[in-house]
Amino acid sequence: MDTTLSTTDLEFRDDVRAFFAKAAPEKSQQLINNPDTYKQGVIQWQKQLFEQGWVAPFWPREYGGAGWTVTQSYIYECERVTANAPDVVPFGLKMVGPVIYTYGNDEQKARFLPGILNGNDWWCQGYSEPGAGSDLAALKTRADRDGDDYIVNGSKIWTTYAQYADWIFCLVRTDHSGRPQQGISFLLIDMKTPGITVSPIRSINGVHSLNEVHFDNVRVPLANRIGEEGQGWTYAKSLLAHERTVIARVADSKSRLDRLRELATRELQGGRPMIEDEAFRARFTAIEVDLMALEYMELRVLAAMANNQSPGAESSLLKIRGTEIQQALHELTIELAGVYGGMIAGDSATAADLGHDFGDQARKDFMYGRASTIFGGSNEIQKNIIAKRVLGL
Amino acid sequence: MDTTLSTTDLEFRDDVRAFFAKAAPEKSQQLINNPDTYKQGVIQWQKQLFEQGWVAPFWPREYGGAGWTVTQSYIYECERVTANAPDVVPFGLKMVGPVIYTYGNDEQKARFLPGILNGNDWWCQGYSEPGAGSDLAALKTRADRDGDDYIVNGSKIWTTYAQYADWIFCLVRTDHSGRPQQGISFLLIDMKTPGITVSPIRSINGVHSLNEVHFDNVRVPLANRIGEEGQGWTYAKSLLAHERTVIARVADSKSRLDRLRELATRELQGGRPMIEDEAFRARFTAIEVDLMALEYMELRVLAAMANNQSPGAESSLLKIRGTEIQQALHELTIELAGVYGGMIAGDSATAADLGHDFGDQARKDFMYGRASTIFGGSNEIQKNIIAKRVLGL
Amino acid sequence: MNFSFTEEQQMLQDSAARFVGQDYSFDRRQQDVGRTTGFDPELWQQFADLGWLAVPFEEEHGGFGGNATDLMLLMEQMGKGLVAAPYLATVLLFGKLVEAGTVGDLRDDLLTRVIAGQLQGGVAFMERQARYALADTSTRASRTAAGFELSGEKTLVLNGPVADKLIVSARTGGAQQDEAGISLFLLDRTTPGLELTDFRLMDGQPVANLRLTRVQVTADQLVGPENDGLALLQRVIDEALPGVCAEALGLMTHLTNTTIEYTRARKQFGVAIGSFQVLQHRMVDMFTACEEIRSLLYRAVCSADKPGTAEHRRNLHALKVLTGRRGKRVGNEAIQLHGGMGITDELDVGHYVKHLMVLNSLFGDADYHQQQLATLSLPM
Amino acid sequence: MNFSFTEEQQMLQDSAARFVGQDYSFDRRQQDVGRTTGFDPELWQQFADLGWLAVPFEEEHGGFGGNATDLMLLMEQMGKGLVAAPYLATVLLFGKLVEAGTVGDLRDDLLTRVIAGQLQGGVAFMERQARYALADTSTRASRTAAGFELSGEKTLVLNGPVADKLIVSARTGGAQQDEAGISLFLLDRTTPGLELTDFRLMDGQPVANLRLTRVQVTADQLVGPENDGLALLQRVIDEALPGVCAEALGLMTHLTNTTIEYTRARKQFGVAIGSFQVLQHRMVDMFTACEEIRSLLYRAVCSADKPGTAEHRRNLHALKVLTGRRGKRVGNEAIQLHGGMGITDELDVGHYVKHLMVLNSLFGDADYHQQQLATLSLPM
Repeated sequence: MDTTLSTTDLEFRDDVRAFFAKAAPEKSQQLINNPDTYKQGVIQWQKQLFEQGWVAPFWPREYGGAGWTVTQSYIYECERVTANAPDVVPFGLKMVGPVIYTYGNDEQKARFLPGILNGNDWWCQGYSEPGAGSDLAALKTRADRDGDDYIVNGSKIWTTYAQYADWIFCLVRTDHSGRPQQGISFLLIDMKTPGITVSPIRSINGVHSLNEVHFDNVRVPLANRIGEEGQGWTYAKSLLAHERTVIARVADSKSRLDRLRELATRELQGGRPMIEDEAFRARFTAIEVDLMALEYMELRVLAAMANNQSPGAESSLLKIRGTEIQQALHELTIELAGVYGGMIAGDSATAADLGHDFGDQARKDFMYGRASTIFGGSNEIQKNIIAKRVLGL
Repeated sequence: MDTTLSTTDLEFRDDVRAFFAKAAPEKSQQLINNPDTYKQGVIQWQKQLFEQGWVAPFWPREYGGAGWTVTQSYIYECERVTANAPDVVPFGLKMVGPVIYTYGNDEQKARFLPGILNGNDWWCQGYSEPGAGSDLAALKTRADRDGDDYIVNGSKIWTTYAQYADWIFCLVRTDHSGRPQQGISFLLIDMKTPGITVSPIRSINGVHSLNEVHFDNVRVPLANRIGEEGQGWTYAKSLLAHERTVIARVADSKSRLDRLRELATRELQGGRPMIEDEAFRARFTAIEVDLMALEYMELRVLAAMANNQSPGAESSLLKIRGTEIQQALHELTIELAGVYGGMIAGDSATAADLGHDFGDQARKDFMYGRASTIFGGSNEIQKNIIAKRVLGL
Repeated sequence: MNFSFTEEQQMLQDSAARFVGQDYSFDRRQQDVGRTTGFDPELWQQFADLGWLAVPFEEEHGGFGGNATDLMLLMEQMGKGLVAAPYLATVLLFGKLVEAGTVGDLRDDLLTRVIAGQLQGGVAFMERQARYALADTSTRASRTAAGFELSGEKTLVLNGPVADKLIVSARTGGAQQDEAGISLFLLDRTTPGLELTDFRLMDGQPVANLRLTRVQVTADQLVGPENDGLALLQRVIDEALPGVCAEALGLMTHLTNTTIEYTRARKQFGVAIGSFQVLQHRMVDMFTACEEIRSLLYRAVCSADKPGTAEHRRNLHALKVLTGRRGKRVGNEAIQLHGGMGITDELDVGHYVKHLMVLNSLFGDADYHQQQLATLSLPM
Repeated sequence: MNFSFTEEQQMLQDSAARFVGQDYSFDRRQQDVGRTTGFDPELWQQFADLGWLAVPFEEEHGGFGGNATDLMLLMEQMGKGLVAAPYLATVLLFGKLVEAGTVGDLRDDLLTRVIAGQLQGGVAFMERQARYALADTSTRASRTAAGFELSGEKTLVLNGPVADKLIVSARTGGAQQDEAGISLFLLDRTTPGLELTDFRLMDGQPVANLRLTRVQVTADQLVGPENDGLALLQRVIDEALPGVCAEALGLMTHLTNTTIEYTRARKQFGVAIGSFQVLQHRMVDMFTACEEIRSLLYRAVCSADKPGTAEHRRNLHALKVLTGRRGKRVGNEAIQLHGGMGITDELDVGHYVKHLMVLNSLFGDADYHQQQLATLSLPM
């Protein structure tokens, strides 16, 4: 039992720091912060990571992975957040990529993996459907065989950044008999295919990142199906546990906590900095303690995964606590801003012009952050999973 | 909308104060605090109230009620707690009494009400059964007809102070066909009847107040059945709402909060009284706010009842919040006592001899207080009731 | 002990409920708040015609002579309907300050116009560095031959972009944190040296920051006594608080009801999600929260005839604490239980939540008021 | 990054788990705790034979040379079985203070007897007025020709009624709240002028209050340096804390498991109550709490090789905060979900809860440690 870094680990940390110093991630981050240049910033940063060989560290080496240990991944993530470097967009690299190299055929691997790695292909996820929500198995989008193609009809919803996507990976129903989890297949669909339309969904933070994607007689080659017909649910499920691990966002929350401390040293009330306010101190340290626990909970899961144990239902715990902590941080930040926490910095004036440099962002984070306990399988669903699979209830 | 006291109310308050000054309730309270003299203390106080005509203020005047308004009841309760006067034991006066005068026949009224009022008869409640808990309708104790009698067999559990009781009011099953709520009858049973045995249940606070009551071929005259055979569930239900209103115990919690404030002025840490400790202040005021809300929630229900509206499911709210607040008070009190909160003042030494005058009592209150969210229909059941009856879910 | 309403109060409640229920759809609200003004001037005129703008003013000043109960009934309905209107800014803050702090023709003129719906007002009492500390005032009003010269910055003036008249707090004496030495001044929005920067809060309402550069005012522009403006301001805010919390209760009630309806209709795993026990209990908590707020609201309204007493202040603090705490929870739960739909701009839920959050931050949030309560309840 | 155990650690864990699972029923525990001593001396001898009493001592002192991980593994099992034994008092507090604060023959003699199970110890560091402030010490040790004279009162000495030897903190200098000026003294329980009042804590363990009336001690009874006893005491408490929290985790784990089992078996409304979603989610919260405590425990154990650093102190505070908070919740939920049975003395649940509550109050409760953490995390 120890977390002491080995000499190799310390050397690795130096490498990471050197890379971030050279790569100047803050330039990409600035582009990403502006919705108009978001996509450009993401791709620019991904290409730099790709050239460094670090874009998909968890992938097997043969497909372009970095072969990092759990400790190295942890070091990278800590350094990334310290350097204020962007995280990669998960849809290609963390979601569909592993499905393709695990369940796809050689042709599919050759065709899709390079574009995922080098950032040329932007992917989005087509799981949820209007009316199905967290009940994924209830999906209705259908793919009917027609020669060497499927004809896809239906709608997907809550599709993040579908407006930028080149490809979408979809769960579709190819068989209507049997239990709901059966008869689902996993398709890769070119977003340029005729019959696909994307409608934006405006979120309560005022930003457009979510979409509804409609399929109207969309023709998809059988060759774009991953694995067996009717086995899509199995493939997707193996992915969900990983997705939930991603969702804990420990390093990001640590960085937010540090930022919150700093904000509290300069946000005043009655002439005293809010860091001296006892209510603030109590709420801050309560989150801090929770986050300290989450960090080691994540490390324990990662260590287990490194020993080839599946993250399994433990990942649901990470998702629940991780998102709860994120929301607590959002809440404390927006409340630290007082009435300014409700401000909208419009086009005419920047936040700083209006006298407050974090209220507007705190509002956006708080509002969009409400989604974290809903998407990726709502936290209620996660608790159902743990009750059933871990506690045997 | 106002809560200003009228001249009549102010006069009433003076009367109550005068009564308490004369009646010296602290003498009875001292007897009550000692388990060995508990029963004596309760009866002594009840007889004083009875002589004053205030033992059953809510009863209709014709049966011995005082005809108080809601405001007067509220005033009485506030003054009672201020005077540290005991509350009456509810089983006779607040529970079975109203059932008897509402649903009983003239003979039953004449036979039972006087003993309830003057304190000669000690009653206990036979609702819960081993294995049934909050699912009252699942009760199994059976009463089979035999001529002019029922023969009762079965067991009741969690029977408070059955060891002192002269009578028990019971729900028993007189018919085994139909829905579980049907076929239940309401019987009054003399505890001296052959075949009744009482086994004590020791609670986690070390005190014996709960019991299991066993019925082995206990012969009960048909004349002791309230109302119709098979209608017992209806009678009991009408009673439960009142019971839950009683359970909120607002005045008692207000008094505990005051006491807690006083304790915190003299309990020190590092040379400073705990009343200056910010964590204590935050927890104290959080409870205070909740209690301020509960107090007016209760007044609103009482006012509605005074207008002949049934308390209905609102009483479930009072029960939930009232017991939660009680437990929060117990918790803060025991934690204020620090390690002393865990002490047991045994026979050899009193609490004060051991250097701490409230740790032992805090422990007892905390432990026994756990029961408040379980008994009287667990808080979970109360929420089910509200969801169904109020929210229509 | 009496929690019933007079016939007049019942009528006021009914008329407000009718307006919200029949004439004021969510679409209309969205349209209204989207205007430059943040509200529909015709609607404001309608409020004037209904007599609502007169509610809190004395009859001798042309008002309705309403008390805290009247205000509570009206504001709760405003909350239920998420009504976009500067009632708080123009009537409860500006109007009431005018009524209490000015005299004679000036008062009569201003109040007549407020009540007639012909004058919009705003009160500039917040400063950037003050957060919720009302006394923390750095804007200075220095004596001049003709009166005062004001310099400094005020922030987050509700209705600021629309207000014809503004009441500004500035320091005529004392140090920045002192309670004494604050005075209130009535300014025209067109006063030279007064510069406004407009923006919006997340609920869509327009606010403004003010920059005052050597603004010249005369002594008759003083509202209330010189150096003692804070007490006046505090009194007016205290009177407005139950109204603000009643509006919040209206919002919470709507959020609770709409969540119950949604979960009854929305099916998942083959059944209405409202049949899941976990969601049921959480909706019970939402309902309970509303009942608790209503109870504290009645409590504060019942002590409103004892303004400034420790009892009433405790009641106000408690009300603001619980409205803030429970409001936050009800808002978050409403979004969560609506699932993905809850975070769309299309549904009304998010908009109710955002207005609720703004209300709960005004005049001090829950943490702030809990600390204030502690100073009364736990004297050290 | 490595959260696995060595083979030796695995063996220690297995042997403790075997003991708890096979040889130590709840009935036996109740019998043991009911003795005058609060434990079974034969059992203590068995612990000595198993080598458990040697775990935290250096090999050169006849110990096992165990580290924080070893202690964690052993203590967690003790918690699971609700083992009644003065391990904390005699081994972790008294023994470790002896090891760190005495030298030569005295140390060798005392440790040999502790490890052999032939000596019981206790540490008297609490005082009535101190609550959790460790420095707050009014018991005085005045210089005499021969050494010191001790007068004052100490309270809540764990294992006090049984301890053959006691280590007592007293003030040799400084004011009552000063960190400096505290010294530790080794006393025989039969020392003249030392008077003990025995009582019990709610988990059944015997404790004693001490009254010292002009107790004469010689200079060689000093444990650790004169005037700097607090640092030594703090270090030993810091070393004990992960063990205490591991024991608490064992208790919490048992409470969680037994609740899950109970709700699976217990039927109401015709189904197992464990099928109700509300109860399921609450048991998930209990399980999550255990996982969180385990995570913080690993965290504190991993930094235990950096004692006294800000990092380790933060980890200890966080561990104590969350163990206190979540422990309270798990205990309350275990009782609640057991319904009426939960409040009977007959079931083990209440006894686990009571021991958990005692552990969580020792060395400062959650609120106290959260404030300590704040001084490190949020420097003002």
